[in-house]
Amino acid sequence: MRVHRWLPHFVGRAGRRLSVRLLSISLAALLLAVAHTAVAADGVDPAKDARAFQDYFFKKFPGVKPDDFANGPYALNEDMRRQWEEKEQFPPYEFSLEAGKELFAKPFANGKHYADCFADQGIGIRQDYPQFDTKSGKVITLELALNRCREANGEKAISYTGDDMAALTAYMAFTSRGKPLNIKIPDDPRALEAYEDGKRYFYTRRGQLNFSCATCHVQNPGERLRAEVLAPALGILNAMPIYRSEWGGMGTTSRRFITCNSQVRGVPLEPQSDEYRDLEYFLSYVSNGLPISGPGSRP
Amino acid sequence: MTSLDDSQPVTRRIVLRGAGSVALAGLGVVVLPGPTVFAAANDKYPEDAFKQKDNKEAIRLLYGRTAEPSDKIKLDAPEIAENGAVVPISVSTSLADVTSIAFVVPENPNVLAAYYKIPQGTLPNVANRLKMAKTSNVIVIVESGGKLFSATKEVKVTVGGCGG
Amino acid sequence: MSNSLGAPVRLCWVIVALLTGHAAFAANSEAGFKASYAAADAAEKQAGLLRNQWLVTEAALTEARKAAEKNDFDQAVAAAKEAEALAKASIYQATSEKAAWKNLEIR
Amino acid sequence: MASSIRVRAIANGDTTDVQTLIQHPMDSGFIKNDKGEFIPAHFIQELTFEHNGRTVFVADWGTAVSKDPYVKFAFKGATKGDDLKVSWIDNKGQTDTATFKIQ
Repeated sequence: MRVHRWLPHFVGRAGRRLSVRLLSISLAALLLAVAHTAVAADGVDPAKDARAFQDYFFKKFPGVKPDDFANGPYALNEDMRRQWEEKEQFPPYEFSLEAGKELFAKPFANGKHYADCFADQGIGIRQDYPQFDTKSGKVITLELALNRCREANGEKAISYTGDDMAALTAYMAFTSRGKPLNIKIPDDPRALEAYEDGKRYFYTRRGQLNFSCATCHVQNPGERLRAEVLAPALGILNAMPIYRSEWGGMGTTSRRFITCNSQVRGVPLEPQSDEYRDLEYFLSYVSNGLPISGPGSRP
Repeated sequence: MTSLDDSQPVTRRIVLRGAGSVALAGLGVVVLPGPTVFAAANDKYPEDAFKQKDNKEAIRLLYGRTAEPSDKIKLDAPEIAENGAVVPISVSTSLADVTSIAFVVPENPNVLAAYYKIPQGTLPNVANRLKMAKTSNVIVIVESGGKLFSATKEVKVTVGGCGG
Repeated sequence: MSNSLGAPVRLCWVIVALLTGHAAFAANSEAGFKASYAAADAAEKQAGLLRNQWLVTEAALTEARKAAEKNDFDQAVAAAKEAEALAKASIYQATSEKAAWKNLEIR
Repeated sequence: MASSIRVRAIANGDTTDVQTLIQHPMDSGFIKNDKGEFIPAHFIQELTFEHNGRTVFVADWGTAVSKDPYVKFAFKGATKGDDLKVSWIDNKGQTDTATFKIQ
């Protein structure tokens, strides 16, 4: 009954096998937790977290070069890597990238440009996002910054999950390729809190399937869930935005988070809600040092 | 294209394809005239072959004969497609005088996926990306010196391309 | 330990009781549907405050409304009860995860 | 409107490698939209490459070629700076043509 209620009925044979395994893992984790009851609320140490996070993946996949984690599942599976390399010869995000370049250069009605809203005219700066804004006390993602820029110049915000946002971020990522992710947590208790909230969101189980982000992307990267080879959490945002064959098109970080939530049968939050922004902040911070590889293509 | 026609033996395929167009015209199907480059009668788009549900019938309509397996064809396709919507498949061959290459996916709703005409001076190597509805063999047909050869490889598809 | 593992199992027995119990009763009325739906809706709103609603709960609520529109109150009540049970499970999940998330953390 | 055709044609000695990506939905006619209606088939049927007025490659495609189709081939006889003309026609009679310099 418990299995029936909490687990997918129609994830397919392979999926169910994984789910059952995940269930036993979660039960084991639960037992372990209870054995250690009353875990002290230890102090937040992002730098230590990031080291531990990266070490976990480096040890789990000793054959994978650190920078290669920015290539997601392709770093872990040879057959998929060959399909990807073939696709990269003329990648499917090519059209979006060109559209993004045009959109980025197109002036607003007031004559100003996106470039006027960003450091270095917006070129080669993707690795600095998300940022913590000490004025508002909130995390500012690149997608949010783009819409804030539009609104500051009298333009309507565009959809966080739409093609234009994907194209703009694709172009900005492309101009930043190879630059190591460089997320900063300023000396502000609210920044630490945002980081910690993002971390909690990442590890919290949700949805009817009772999966957390970590269930798939920390405990089981490289495993197949249905046909998909799960991407490692380390470096997962470095490739954003992505062209997904499954979507037959481009998707932003917002779209990816929403899809993840619905895949575990949770009701997704609003794009760029505080939770998603904090999640992006945490997940980016722990991948600091890995190169921007976006735009990416994924199954 | 005319140089190709002069230099290659007239195969039954040309006759058959001509007949196919007549049949289509008879049914009131409008065959688009297209740009002048498609003018030669035997270069018409093989519409009937592309509508076939059965791979043998599609090959028969396209070529009017059957193919025999050849180890001189290298068919490169993934063991497991990362997504059936985009399956990279390529072929190269050491066979001589190649005039066409066709890709057939028997489990797709329409079995003929692509048909490439290879004029003289063009290498018999093609790479493309195909949709696969489900796990299926991929058959490549190479027309060489007026004869047909084939190679086959199975590609497992767990997320279907819902197409083809 | 028995506490942590027992809760979801107990919850499932509640669901069983609700579902089978309902089948044994006579036809449901519109008033019965309204009461069941209100309870389910309240639980789902609470899950919303915890930022942890489930898609299946939403689907069951929709199913309940649709059945009620067709005056199929048996079906409507059954769907509403299921929605309530699912919403409660999601509340349980969100509540227990407030501490349990730490167990998955890489440190 | 930007062209729907992207080409990378690179001469390596006597052989020119050609890669093409075309922006096209390649709807198979077997997929339903959100309303449950079949999206009508809409796909490129013929794609032609010409070098100095000579056809060097013709692709006849059915519904099973992926969205935003890609094809790669190679031919002999061209040199750097030559033109390569690419044109396609789809099942609705829509066409596009573009000319590229071989690099």
